[in-house]
Amino acid sequence: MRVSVQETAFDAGAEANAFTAGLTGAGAVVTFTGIVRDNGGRLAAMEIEHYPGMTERAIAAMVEEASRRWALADALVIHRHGRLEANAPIMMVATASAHRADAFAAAEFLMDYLKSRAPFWKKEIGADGAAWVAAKDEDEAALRRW
Amino acid sequence: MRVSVQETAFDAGAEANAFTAGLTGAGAVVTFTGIVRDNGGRLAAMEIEHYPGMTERAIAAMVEEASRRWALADALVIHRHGRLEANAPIMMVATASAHRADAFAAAEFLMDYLKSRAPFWKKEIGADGAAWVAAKDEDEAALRRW
Amino acid sequence: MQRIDVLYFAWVRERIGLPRERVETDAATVAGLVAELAAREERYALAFADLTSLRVALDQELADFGASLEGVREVAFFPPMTGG
Amino acid sequence: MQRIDVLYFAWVRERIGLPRERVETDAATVAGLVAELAAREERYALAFADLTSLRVALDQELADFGASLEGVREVAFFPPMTGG
Repeated sequence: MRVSVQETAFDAGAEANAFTAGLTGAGAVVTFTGIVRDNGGRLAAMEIEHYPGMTERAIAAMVEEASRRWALADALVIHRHGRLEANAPIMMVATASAHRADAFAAAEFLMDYLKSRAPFWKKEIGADGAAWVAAKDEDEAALRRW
Repeated sequence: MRVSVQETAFDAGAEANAFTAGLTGAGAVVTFTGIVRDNGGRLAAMEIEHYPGMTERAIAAMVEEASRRWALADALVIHRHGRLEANAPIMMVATASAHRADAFAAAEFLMDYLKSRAPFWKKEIGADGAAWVAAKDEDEAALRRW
Repeated sequence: MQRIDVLYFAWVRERIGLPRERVETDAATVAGLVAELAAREERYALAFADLTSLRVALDQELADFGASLEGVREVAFFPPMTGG
Repeated sequence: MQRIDVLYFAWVRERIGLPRERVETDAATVAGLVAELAAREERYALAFADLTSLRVALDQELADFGASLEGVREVAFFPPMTGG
């Protein structure tokens, strides 16, 4: 299990391959990668603020909870902060299990919790100024299924 | 949308990166990669037989159905046939959408259909002989949720 | 009389001992064709002994054993699929 | 009297104009601390005007506004999180 909260860019494919290479006996690997959407060219960049210390603790707790609920061979969470360019990867989650259902469920669980329970705040910087991204009701609702 | 039924090995991370690089405006990429499990060293290799012609048609129909059900920016299916070594990737699915729920649902849908409705048959080759993999009731049951 | 290419996959192919053959048949349905094939030889009878463990495709589309063979050029028999 | 580090993030930080400060308080609960802070200046009053749009963490764990401050060393106020 690895959690990395980092300012530097990462290569999602290389991370997925390294994650997979480290597995023994897991037949199913699911990854989710979040990309900075450029909103049709209107977004110049995104700034992500976070709460150092709490971020790592909160994500580690989510990964532990996922490991309790599903039979995971391994899990990985990478989340960037700071200034990100449009079309850059923001974050990724990878989960591995003997069977696909566990890997899918754990990845979706981690994504739902990262969206609304990890202390990150996104600010969109466009031609017409900067604005904090508002939390969505549907993201809060998504937590209720777990 | 790309479907590739191939005998040659592929690099799942490189395929995921190429898939992601080709997107415009999609914020969410989900991948599933299936790996040949070595069953604690008992599996030497796996042979996958398929039905050339029908395989490509069946997968293309699944991808079309997924595109009708969810707002997909793109989708990719790669599936190997022939002889595969233990720990090699068998297949992968990638889906991209503006939002994570669609990308996850489409990837799970494609996996469930590929498991039980694409004409592939797996044979496990171990120290104690070769045996066709039996279809699982749970895989058939998984189709009923869609 | 109708000429049909009959294909076998996985353990069906192994039991019958060939991957495909050209068949001349008067059968109106898949079930009729199966009955003709099963009557041929022991290896066919064994392959078709339990239809619940078999699947059939007509011209590369999944079908039922009760389906008509009218206009069909390719019939494939195989076990439940195990892809992914 | 209790000394607490109070942290602000995102638009709460921008409204109040600083990322953290040391506060001396007699408040027993988060709500009491909020009342003290909001009474200070207009910028604090604005930041705490609508508690339903705020979240709070005590020593880096999410908590409620009714939670006790006993033994707490770090309180953080921020909007609903938007990670992922």
